[in-house]
This record gives sequence, C-alpha cells and structure tokens, in this order.
Amino acid sequence: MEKEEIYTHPTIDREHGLALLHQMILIRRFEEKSAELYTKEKIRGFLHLYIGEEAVAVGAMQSLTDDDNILSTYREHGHALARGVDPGSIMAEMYGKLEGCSKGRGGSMHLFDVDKKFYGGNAIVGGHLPLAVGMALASKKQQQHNITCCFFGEGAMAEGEFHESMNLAALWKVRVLFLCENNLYGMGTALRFSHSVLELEKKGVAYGVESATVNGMDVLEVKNAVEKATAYIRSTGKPYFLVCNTYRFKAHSMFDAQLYREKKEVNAWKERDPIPTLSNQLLKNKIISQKDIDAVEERVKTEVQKAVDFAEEGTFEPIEELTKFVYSK
Amino acid sequence: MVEFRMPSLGADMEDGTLVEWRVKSGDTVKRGDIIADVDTQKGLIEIEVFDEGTIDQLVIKEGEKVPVGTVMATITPAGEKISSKKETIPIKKETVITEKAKADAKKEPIKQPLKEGSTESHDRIKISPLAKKIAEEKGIDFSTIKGSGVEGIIVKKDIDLAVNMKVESHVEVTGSKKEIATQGVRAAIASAMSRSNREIPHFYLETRIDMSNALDWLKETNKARELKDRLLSVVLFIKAMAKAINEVPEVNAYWENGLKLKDVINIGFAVSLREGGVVIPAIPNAEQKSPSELMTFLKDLIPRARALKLRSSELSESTITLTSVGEGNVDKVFGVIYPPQVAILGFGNIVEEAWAENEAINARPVVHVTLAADHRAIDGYLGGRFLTALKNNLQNPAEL
Amino acid sequence: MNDKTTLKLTYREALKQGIHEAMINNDKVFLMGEDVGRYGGAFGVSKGFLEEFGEDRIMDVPLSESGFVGAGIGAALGGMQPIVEVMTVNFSLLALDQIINNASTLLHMSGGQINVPVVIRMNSGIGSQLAAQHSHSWEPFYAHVPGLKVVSAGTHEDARGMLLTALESPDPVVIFEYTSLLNMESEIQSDSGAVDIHKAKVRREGKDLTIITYGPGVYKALAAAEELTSSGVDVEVVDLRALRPIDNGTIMNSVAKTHRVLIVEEAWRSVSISSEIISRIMENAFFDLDAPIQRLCGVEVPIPYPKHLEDASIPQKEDIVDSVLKMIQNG
Amino acid sequence: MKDQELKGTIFEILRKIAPDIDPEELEMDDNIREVFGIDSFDFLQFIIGLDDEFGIKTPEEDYGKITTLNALTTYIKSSK
Repeated sequence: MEKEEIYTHPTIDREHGLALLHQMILIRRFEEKSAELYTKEKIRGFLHLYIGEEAVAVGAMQSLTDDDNILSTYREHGHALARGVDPGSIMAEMYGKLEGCSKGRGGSMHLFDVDKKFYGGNAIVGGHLPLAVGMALASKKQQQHNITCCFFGEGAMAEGEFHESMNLAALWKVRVLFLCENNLYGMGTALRFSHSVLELEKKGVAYGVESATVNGMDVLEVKNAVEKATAYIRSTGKPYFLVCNTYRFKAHSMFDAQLYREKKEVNAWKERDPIPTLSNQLLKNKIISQKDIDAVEERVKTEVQKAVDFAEEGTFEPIEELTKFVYSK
Repeated sequence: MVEFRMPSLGADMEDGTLVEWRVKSGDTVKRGDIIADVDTQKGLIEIEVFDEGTIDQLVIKEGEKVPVGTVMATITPAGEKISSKKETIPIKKETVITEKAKADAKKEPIKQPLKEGSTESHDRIKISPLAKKIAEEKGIDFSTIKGSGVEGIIVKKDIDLAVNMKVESHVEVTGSKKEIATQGVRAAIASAMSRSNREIPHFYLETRIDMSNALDWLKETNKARELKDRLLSVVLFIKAMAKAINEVPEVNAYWENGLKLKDVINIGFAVSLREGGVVIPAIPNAEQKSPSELMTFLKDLIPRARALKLRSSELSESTITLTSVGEGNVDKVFGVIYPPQVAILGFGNIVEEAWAENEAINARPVVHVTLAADHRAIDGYLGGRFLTALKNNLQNPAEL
Repeated sequence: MNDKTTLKLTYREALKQGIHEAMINNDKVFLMGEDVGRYGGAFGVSKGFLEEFGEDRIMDVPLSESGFVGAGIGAALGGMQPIVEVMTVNFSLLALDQIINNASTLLHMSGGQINVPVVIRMNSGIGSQLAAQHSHSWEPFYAHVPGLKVVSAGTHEDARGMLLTALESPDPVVIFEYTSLLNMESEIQSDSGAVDIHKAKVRREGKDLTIITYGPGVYKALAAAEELTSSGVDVEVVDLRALRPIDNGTIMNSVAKTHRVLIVEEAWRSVSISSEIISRIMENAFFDLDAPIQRLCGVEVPIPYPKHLEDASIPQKEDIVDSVLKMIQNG
Repeated sequence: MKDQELKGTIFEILRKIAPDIDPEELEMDDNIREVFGIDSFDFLQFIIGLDDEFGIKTPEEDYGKITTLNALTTYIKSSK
C-alpha cells in the first residue's frame, strides 16, 4: 500500500458518527438488495455495485452544500444515496418504472435528481469531466461560488477528456473538485496496465492543480481530506484534485468472473471494510454501543424494503410516450 | 419453504452449469454466504444466497447445466416458522409490454391506407403510381396501353390521352369494344377540334402542283419493282413535305407564349376510318425515311390504325399533320390544325386539269395542296415559302 | 425586389451580423471556439469581436474539441447561452461523444429535468481542395440523432438569421455553415433578422419538376433552374433548411404539384439525407409520383485533393441541368 | 374456274382488306372502290391479293379496267 497522509481523528460526536454509519450501511444493504433483485431479473442492463467504497461517497458529501453540483459515473448508487436522493426513486429507476428518479428512462447508470443538483451517472468513462468544467465555468460567469464535484475512477484518467478538463479548469480558474475513486481496477485492467505513473495525484501537478491523496477506506479521513479540498476551492476559486484510494469488494458488474484479481487481494482489502473501520472506532471510544449499531441495521432494513415495495408498485410508461423528452416542447 | 433458483447474472445469461455445491442439506446459511460455484460463458462465478435458514434439499447435481430460474435447492427459513410474507419477493416476471404495442410504436403510421389492388392479375405492367391512380379513378383498363415513359412505363400523359379517347360526354357506352373505341375516336376528335377552334387563329394558303414528273418517276420505279413493293404517290407527298419542313422549320413547331421549334419531324398521317372518324398516328423522323421505307412503314401503320390498335405514343408524337381528301372527286381539303401544332397540309386528289405554261395549255395531272397555319406562330410569307418548297421537291422525285 | 431596401453582402458578412446581433441581444450569450478571438475566426467571421466584447465573451479555446465542446454543453447546463464554434465539421468527430451522449441525450435520460440550450456552429463542405480529412459533409450523421435540431444555412438570409432562432431553442441546435459560400455576394432584406428553423422553403416556384436540396445545393439548383427555363422546363426548388426535424409538408405539397423529384446533396450517396427524403416521399406521396425519384449525391470517395476530381465528386450545376432534361424527356 | 368460285375468292380478298364490309351487297356493275370506300392504299393491297390468288400482276395502266365485279371477272379470266 502506498504511504498516505495520516489524519488524526478529531473527536466526533455521537450523532454525527451514527449518521455516517447509517449512510454507509444504507448504501451497503441497498447494493446487496440490488444484486439480489438483479439475479431475479427485476433489474436489467448493467449494475455496478459500490460495496467497499462507501467511505468515499459518504465522506465526500459531508462538505458539499446543497448548492454544489454533483456529477458521477455508472457506479453511482452510493453517491446518489449519500447525496440524499430517495432510495425508492433509485430502486424504481432500476425497475424501469415511471416513478424512477429519471422516470425509468435512465436506469442504474443514469440516475438524475436536479433538485439535489445530482447531474447524473455518466456511462461514458470520463465523458462528464468536461461537463463539470463547463458547469463551473457557468457558475463563475454568473458570480456564483458553488463547487462542481466530479466523481470518476482511475480508468477515466487515461481518457483525453481528463487531461483536457484538468487543463481547462486550471486555465479558466473554475471551482471543480476532481474526485478520483482509485479502486485499482478499470473494469478488468489493473492500475499498472493503464498508467505509466502510479502515483495518480502527480498528474494534477502537471496542470498546476492542487492535488492530494487519501485513504479511501476510512470515512473520517475522506471527510477531512474533502473538507480541506472544498475550503481550498471556495477560497481560491481554483480547481482541486483528490485521489481516494479505495477498493470494490464485488465484481465490476454483475456478470464478471473477476479473472483479473486474486481472492487473496479481495480478502485483504475486506479487512479494511469501511463500515467496521468506523463502527470499531466509535465503539472503542465508547461513542456508540452495539445496540446503536443493531438499531441502525434495523432502520436500514425497513428503508430498503420500503424502496423495493415502492419500485414493485411502480408503473410502466405507456408505449405512446416513447418519443417524450427528445425535445423540450 | 424457500426456493433457491439459478440466478440471472446478466441479460445475456441463459443458463449456468453447477460446478460445486458449497453447502449440504442441514447446513445453515445466512445472507451473502457463497452457496455454490456456477460456470458461465464469462467463467466460474461464486453464487450468493440471499435468504437465511437451513438447507433442506439440493435439487440439482454438480455438472448439471440448467436454465436461469431453475430451482436448485430448497431452504427452510430461519427464525419464525414462516418468515414474514413481505420479505420474499414475488418471482413471476412482470407481464410488461405486449409485443404488439412495441411493434406499433416502431411503425410510423403510413399516411395513405394501401388501396386494395383493383385491377385483375396481369403480368407485371410498369405504370407510374400517379398514372395507375388516375387509371383506376377513371376506369381505364391500362393493360392495352403502351407507355411512353422511360423503358416504356405508362405515365400520366398516356392515361390522360386514353381518358380523352373514352366518351367524354359520359354517354351510356354500349355495343362491342369496336363501337366503344370508335365513339372514343369521335370524342377525341371533337375535343381537339373545338380546342383548335377556340385557341388557334387559322389562315389558309393554296397551290396547284403539276404531278407529271412525280407520276412518271413513280411508273418507272414501280415497273422495276415487285408488285407488292410498288410505291404510292402518298409517300412522295410525305417525303416532299418533310424536305420542305427542313427548309421552313417554323411550320414544325408548337406555340406556348412564343414559337418553340421542334427538333424532330414527326408527320401526323391522317387515316380515315371506314365507319367514320379519323386517327392521326405519327410517322416519326419522316425526313430520314426513304419513299420505300415510308411505304413499308405505312403498310404496318394503316391497318393497325384502322383496327384501332395504335400505341398512345403514336397518337401523341406528331409535330405537324398531313391530311387528304381520300377517294371520291373532291379536289381539295382545308384542314383544321391539331393543337399544339401550328400547321396542317391538305392534299386533294390528283386530277387531270388544264395547265397553262409558256402560252400553251395542255392536260396535266394536278394536285391541289392547301396549308392551314396558326397566325400567332407564322404568317403568309413563311407559309408561301413552305408550299413553294413542296412544289419544287415534287418536281424532282428522284431526289426525294 | 419589392420596395423594401436590400443589403448586398457576403455570406461571411451575414454570419458575422447574426453573431453580433446575438451577442448584443443577451449577455448570457458568449462565443467559444478555436481562434475565434485573437485570430478573428478561422474564416474571419468573428474579426473585431474580441476588441468589442472582451475575452470573457469571446473565448479562444485550446485544441480540445471533446473538452471545450463538452464544456460548452456544460455551460449551457449551468445557465449560460454558449455559441460553440467548431472550426470545421471535420474536427467535430472528436466532440461527437459530448454532442451525442451528453447534449442530445441528457434531457431524455434525466426524465425531462435537464435542458441543454447550446448552439454548435460548424463550417462544412467541400471546395478549395482541402482533401479528405477537411472536406466532410456530416449532415446525414447529425440529422440521424434524436435530441438534436440540425439546420443547414444554404442562403445568405439563413446565414444571417438561423443563429438567432437557434439561441431561443431550449434544446441543442447544430448549424451547418459552408466554406464554399463564404465569399459569395448576394442580397438580403436590410431588416433581415431571425428566421424560422423548422420549415423547408420553396426558393423557386415551378410546375414540371421539383429539386429538393440543402446547403451549397440551393444556389446551384437555382442557377440550373434559370438555365432550364430556356428549354421550356419550369423547375421548383425546395430548400430543406431543417435536416432534423425534416419538414414533410412542404416536400409532399411540391411532389403533389410536379410529380417528379430530383434530390441534390453533396454528402455521400449511401445512407444520406436523400435516402431519407426518398423514403418519406414513398411513405407519404407514393401516388403522386409519375416517375422514379432521382438523386445526385456525393461520389462515395474520400474527397480527393486535385481540383478536377474534387469537382467531379459532388454534383455541379451542369449535372443538375442534364439530369432534369433527361427526366423530362423520358416522360 | 367457274364465275361463282371466282367471285368467292374476290370477296375473300376484299374481306381481308376491309374486315367489316359485306361483299354480298355488291351489284355486278357497282364501282367496288366507291361502294366500299377503298382508297389507293387498300386498292394496292387488293392488287397484291389478286397476284397471290390468281398470279396476275396487274400493271398500273390496267387499274381502270377492273372497277366493277363484271369487269374484274372478265379481266381475270382473260389474263389467266
């Protein structure tokens, strides 16, 4: 494992600790239920699970305000849930129902909720980076100080659009948080097969963008790193590039025999599961008790089932509506 | 009892082969445990179980390939005897969108309801959609019509002509096909003549032509030829007329807010029908045909004309018309121009008449030729030059 | 010309006036593109704009088509009204992912929540021997994409006015402009401004045959029509203008009138705009056809460099005249 | 070749030229061309018919000698 900056844990109060735990467990159970529903053919198409990377989404969202824009990838359930998109509307979207957050038109990879400024999952690797730069450009031209946070994997960093966007963001001095979730595999390609330089944060330096890296398996470390990043952006108006080193416990997507990695490696990373990483710290410091954890699990169980029921009762759009949303009027 | 089924891991996964059970009956399992290894087209995949409880029965054996959804094992749920109903998910697939609805959405509604083919089956006739529509509307059987379009396809013009040939005044059409046809001819003549009268300001010129040289040449030529190849004087008229047109092209034109010369010489040859009426098929490129070629051409044309078996193109291509009085002892005829042509040449019979020349009078075979012309297009001077050219051409028949 | 005064100007001048008026009308509008500022526009269309409007509204961008076109689309998401100039349609291939997977699909994928009011202008077409990579005609490609509006400025009037209407659209509009017309002078009404971008237009009435065309084909068809009057052929010229959505009404009315159709376009013949027009006529005006529809299209070859080959690879006025005469004579 | 047979053949030729006429109506001294409106073109076909049937090559000068049935039958008999 590379050396990372070590963060001392500021004392965290009970309420905030439980909230973080709740969000990560919600994401975990929601994703597990999605996997189950996929095997039962309720969800079709592609399904990319966020299990293992919960700390990044939850940690990052803590310092992003309601005015900040979020752009994500196809592995976006965690980001959407952490951003507060209703779980029922996400599940209904994966069922392809009209009640889905994108009216069933987008599916798992294209969740949109403009009220939450959640500007989608983008399925073209790196495709949303220029959009983020553009949105930040528009904010700047309208004297708005919000941040546009753009999540992407280390795979996207091999796309021209990453380099063009980093350069444009630095050149035009716009408020973009480039947040890379480095989970070591671009689908089936390990990091060392897609990047000449493995210290990914070094790529930001080339464009004069403030860059840092953080342990993406610890929600508190991620929270602090993103706090620093957003503070920098809000004060300087300049972009920031943060690499979160994390790991996905499940396959790239549902139909993947994971021939590209060893079970041994997966188990090693599971030792650093972000959920017990947090709950143990809180238990050890006696901030919470096991009962609290069980209560969170129970609450999450109901939330997830409510989401499934909402999706089950949803309706399919009539065929006559097929060509809606192609043009505005 | 809860059923554990072969899971679907991808839209393109139809079946899976059980490679190895990780549990045996009686084992307890909890959510997320690996229950079996299944081989797929993507490789070996660990299969999780989502229900908690004890394995009751392993239904399929290792090595068996089964489609997605097949029951692989049964599990007695953990905890209370019957786990809350809500927990289990109904397996049945949503009956979603009927195939028909999907198909309808794809097909753009075709504006024109496809008309039921109303004409009986005949071998593939090439006719333009527009022409076919008009033919069907006007009740025209287009199977006999020869098309004038590219590659002989029947076009609107052909149908319009056929429509004119049909009885225009909607007279109750009875009698044999022949009668119908002749009534059609009558109608066509009526409409052409009235239009001509309405639109064309006629003026007339006349001349007398000495046919001695022409007839002598004809006699000599026919003597040397087989009986069936004998020439008639009419081919000399046609040839002389065609040559005269080359000298005075203005007569071979049409009027459309301005004189528009035709670049081909198709002489409309008036053929009178025994039962009355006249049809005027065209002799295309008359100037290029020799007298004997003209004779062979007429031998085919005239009988067909008389039997009303003409192609509509033959009836519409003429650029100028030649008419004659036919038998009997009328000596000249003044024609009525067929629009949109601008001239019509009329030949009387060849009769012996007194002919004064160099202060001497003697009898000569003479033909009275008249020219009716459209005064919008040409005038007396040009008409006169045309008739003079005709007269000269007939004086040296050998060059025709 | 009716009594209203007219203005003599080049196609380039018309484009410039259109952008200028757009910039004046709305301060949310800004122009971004390669060499639009200091260089004054690759074809001189935006010369003087940097001095007049400043760097903030006339943005020179690096050669990162995917990047800056994507950013333009992003800016439209963010509430601005960008005019994104892709120097030539040939470079737009690099930005296709942004145009197709973002601009034209976000509205639909988001279930109607997101509009993308971006206008993308592209100089296009053949002429001055730029060879294969610089002589593309991608109208058929863009016209295939639901979610985009695609228009072709084949006349000075449209070069002057299409941009203004396009900027009003809440949905992405792609405007094809033509290098071969830039220096051409013509007359437009002096008060000529915004024009419709959804309807085709009969540029010349006629009764014997309809020529359907767009882009550089328009002036060529009009010239051919003029020449054909001397052989007594009266040709109607329909300028498509809108390549998506295509205006069926004007097309079918003309077919119903003349019963004969010749389609002229510079793009490659297979899977082209003409292929689409023929299908629509078959579907909607089959019984008005008195002869098979003919078309003159680009020869299916990467556009060759030599002038005579380049000229031979697209329909010229003479080809149009010959085709019409052949169609008329064949009945 | 008896008169009756001769007339039958002549009628046959006439029917070939003008299918819709009825030769029976013809009186022996009627002018055939006028009664049936046979123009110079049809008459040439008639002459060719005589040649086919009777092998008579009627020269143009003799056209005037065969205007009626009577004249025609005598002419044919005399030329055989």
